[in-house]
Amino acid sequence: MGKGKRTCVVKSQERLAEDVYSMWIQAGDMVQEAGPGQFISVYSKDGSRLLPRPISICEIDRPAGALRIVYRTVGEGTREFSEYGQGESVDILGPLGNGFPEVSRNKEVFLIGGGIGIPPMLELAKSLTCKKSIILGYRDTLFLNQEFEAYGDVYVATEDGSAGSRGNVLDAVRDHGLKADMIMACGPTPMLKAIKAYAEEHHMECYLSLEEKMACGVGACLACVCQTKEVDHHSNVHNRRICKDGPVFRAEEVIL
Amino acid sequence: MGKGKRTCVVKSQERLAEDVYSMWIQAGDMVQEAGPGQFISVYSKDGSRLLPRPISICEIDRPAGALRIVYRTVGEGTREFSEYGQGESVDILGPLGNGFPEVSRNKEVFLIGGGIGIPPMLELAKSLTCKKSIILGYRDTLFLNQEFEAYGDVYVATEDGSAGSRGNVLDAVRDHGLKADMIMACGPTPMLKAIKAYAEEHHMECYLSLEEKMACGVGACLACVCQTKEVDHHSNVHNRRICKDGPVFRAEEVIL
Amino acid sequence: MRKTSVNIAGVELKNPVMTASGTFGSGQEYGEFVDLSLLGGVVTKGVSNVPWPGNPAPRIAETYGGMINAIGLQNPGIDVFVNRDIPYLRQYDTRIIVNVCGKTAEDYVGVVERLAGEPVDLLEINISCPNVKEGGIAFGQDPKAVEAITREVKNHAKQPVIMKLSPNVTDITATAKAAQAGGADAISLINTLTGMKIDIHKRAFAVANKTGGLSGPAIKPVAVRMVYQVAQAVKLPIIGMGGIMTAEDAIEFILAGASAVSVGTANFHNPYATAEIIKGIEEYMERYGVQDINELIGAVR
Amino acid sequence: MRKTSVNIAGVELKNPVMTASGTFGSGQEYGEFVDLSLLGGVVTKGVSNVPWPGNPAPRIAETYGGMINAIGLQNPGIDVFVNRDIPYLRQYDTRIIVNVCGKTAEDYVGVVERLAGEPVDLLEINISCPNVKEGGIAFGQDPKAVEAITREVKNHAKQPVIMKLSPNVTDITATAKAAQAGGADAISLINTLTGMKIDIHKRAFAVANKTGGLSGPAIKPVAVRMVYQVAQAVKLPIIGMGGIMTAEDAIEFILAGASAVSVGTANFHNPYATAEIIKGIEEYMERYGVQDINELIGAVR
Repeated sequence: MGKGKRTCVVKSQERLAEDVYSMWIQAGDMVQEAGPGQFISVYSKDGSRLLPRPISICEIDRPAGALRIVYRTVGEGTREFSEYGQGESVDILGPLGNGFPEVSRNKEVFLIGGGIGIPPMLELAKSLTCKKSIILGYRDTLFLNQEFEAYGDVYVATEDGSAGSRGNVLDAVRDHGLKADMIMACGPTPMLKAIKAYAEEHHMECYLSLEEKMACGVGACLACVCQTKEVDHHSNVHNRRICKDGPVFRAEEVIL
Repeated sequence: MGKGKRTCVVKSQERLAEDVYSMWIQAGDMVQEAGPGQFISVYSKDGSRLLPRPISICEIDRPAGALRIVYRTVGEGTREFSEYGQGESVDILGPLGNGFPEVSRNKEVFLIGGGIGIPPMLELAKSLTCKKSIILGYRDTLFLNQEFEAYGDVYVATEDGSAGSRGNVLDAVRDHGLKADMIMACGPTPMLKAIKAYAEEHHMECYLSLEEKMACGVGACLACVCQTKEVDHHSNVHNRRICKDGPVFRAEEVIL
Repeated sequence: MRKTSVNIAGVELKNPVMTASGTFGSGQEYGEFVDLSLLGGVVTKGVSNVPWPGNPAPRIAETYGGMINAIGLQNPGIDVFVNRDIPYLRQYDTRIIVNVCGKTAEDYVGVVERLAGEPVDLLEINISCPNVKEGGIAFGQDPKAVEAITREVKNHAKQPVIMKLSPNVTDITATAKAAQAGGADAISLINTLTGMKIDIHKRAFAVANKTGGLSGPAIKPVAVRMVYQVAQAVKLPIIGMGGIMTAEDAIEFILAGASAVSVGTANFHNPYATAEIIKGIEEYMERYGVQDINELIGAVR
Repeated sequence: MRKTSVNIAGVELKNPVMTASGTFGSGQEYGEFVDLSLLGGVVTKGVSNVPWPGNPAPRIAETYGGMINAIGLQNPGIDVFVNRDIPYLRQYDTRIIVNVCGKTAEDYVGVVERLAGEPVDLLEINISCPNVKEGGIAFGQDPKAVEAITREVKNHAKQPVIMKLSPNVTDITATAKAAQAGGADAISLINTLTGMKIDIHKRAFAVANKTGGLSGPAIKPVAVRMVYQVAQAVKLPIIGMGGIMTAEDAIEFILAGASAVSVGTANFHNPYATAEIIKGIEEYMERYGVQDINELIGAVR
């Protein structure tokens, strides 16, 4: 039972922005199975918080058996995680879900991340060998953007215009006249909605990583569904489980 | 507000027996007010456990601003405390309650402790200058008994007879033909009941430290009451608050 | 200056934070930790016409994220209360809300009449205590009984009357409407949920009364739901309670429809809870630019 | 060899530990973590006569020591269930308990009749889901409706029938007695308590359905109390549930009167919870020299 819940150890923790933290976890053999776009469930040590927090995998270091998560402190659970120092134990389950597909070398791809949807794009950027334009959208404070530069051309958009294009990621695409065959994106739903429309308009293949509140993280509880265009094979209704069938879906199969 | 809830630091922790632990806490100025028979409320760090654990004060080191608790791990809360190492923070409230009275030098006193009622008798033994016979009752494994030897003659009883008198503390009193003017005791209710009867029979002044499940620890919630012979001044009924009016009571005023 | 004061049945509280009956005595004990003049009001431990001894111990047990209690409304009776506790509370600049309990309608009326000439701001009628055999919850689970006892109390009360409702009902709006029909000036909810804990090692009930009232953050979602439902069903001001530990919790109740809140079990965990909640509410108003707390009451529908 | 098997309406379970409907799918997902053959039984996600899409997301929210859910009984319908999920579960040496939901009596009957020829051990009739507009809890809060639906289902069921009761009632013994009067073979309780959570920063309901069902250890004292009350009121075997996280919790329900238990929310916190609880029950029996688990059922009165 390779992907069981296990107690791991924090290798390092670093604050990247006001409320964004980066944690490397010594996670053992489970990292061998992990791929870009997958996530792990992280469990609180406090008994008042029972549900795991699903956090996307930002980087995988297979030789070292380590993985990195970059997450925002949005509540008490993630705040607890942010206080873990080196050597602290951390309970995780994963890797979970289906990540981004592989892409042939001759394609050109937009990798688009918005806000706390940026981290999973880093491992994806590392793993893809094709030509990549990396577009990152922020409210104001930048994080991780410099780390992307090793893997492709990086374009930034900020809502307040304090860095890069003023506006959203698609404003950056337009500002720079970028072109590609394919889009892979993760971020807030309004951004994904706009990207889905953009991809349709430009007849581009498009993969979106979705997010929803989860309970089990393994496909049993049916909490984290998204609406689908067709009746799903498993659910027999118009929805799919983000944790198990996703979080990455083909844009045309989901209704946002 | 001298006796507020405060975050202190664990100076040291030691296991004394299978499920009995000794913790020294760096508690600051509050120890100056503390006396034998008083207790502190110790709070869990886990949100699923909201009520403080009342734990009697075993020793007070006023020059160092430290106090010692010796406690049994009876549930998850005390188990959590037992895992605190040196330097760990610990939230406490106290000193709480009314402890044992002072005794004039010319009296002879029995200090009787049973089980986890033994620890508070140590600070009492240290503080009393009169002649003391110290009688300690255990189920089987001894703890703290050697530490008492500096402060008086120590007599032990064990239920299984593995050390000292076989039976209870009063069996030890009889075995050794001990005599005194006065009794001060802490331990399980059946023991206190027997001591109360013994004191009446021998016309001895007697103080008992009682225990009951507490919520607030400060006298507000009326959870930890004991029955009293007379109508109590505060409650206007036949009971008193162990946390606030006790935990030490004159034996003749309470009904066990 | 942001406005934090709220109005309950014509009585202005300087802020919406009160204490929950039975967790705060008459204020003396927690007065050592919190300046009572900071509070919107102090709701006293339930008081009856004669002294009540309460239930045998153990009276409480901790549960996951909460506790059960079966104190049984121990109290010194109205005479001691009037002579000792009211003068104590009068020293502070806070509203005095007296929680009234009884076994019969006459009991309630007796206490209410005795308080008519006293400097008491509001009366909270406890018809929902799960831990006494007669009166208490028996009055609080049947809408007809709620209406009747409310009317009876209102006929004799000089101060505005808050009816405290039990959550141990199929339809909380039915008892809330009954209280309104009986002439209540306000509603407070929720009292505790009836619960039980068994000690598996002793194979015995954890509280001597077998059952007790479950309180604490564990039950907050039930309380918020009921406050919301009642806010949609009646026009009376609501005092919300049930597991409020933090300012965030208090604001949740206010957004659901409560004009004021009571803090109970939190005091046991943190004797400064009430003062910290008051401060936290002000910080929330600051952060979100809320000029008047009344804008928040029932703002989520 | 200590005896851990229990009997529910003539069906022997190898141990008293089952899964709680809706938390365990039909076993496929948790089968990756736990050998399903270890379990006393698998209670499936509720299944209806036709596919149900469920409620909009967000469908869940964490609460203090628990969670609220408003999945809305999404399920693929009885045909897919019979063709896919039953064959999957048949691979394991465990009892199959199918949870049945519906909007009308005819819906329930349709599912029950479709299951008559299937290798299913027990039927659990869900008349207590708080998250669907019709059916569900509407059937479960009125004793007369409980009796009628029980009788109707019993008239068509081939397998023994467990009626799953709602805790959102004034008197749980009334609905339990009604189920007994209608011919139920067993009772399971409690379903979730109706709860609500408001996000104070977004000023919006945390689940799209506004209200949801509160589960988890937060509600355990309510569940234990109701199991105890029902055990005193009816002669039917009881399947207890509501916040069971550990073997200690399971034993508490058994001592209160449950012949078996269901583990729900705990699976989300610990996918191995069911197996660990089974092991822990055996350890408790060992420690206290209990030869037969049936000695523990209802042992605290």
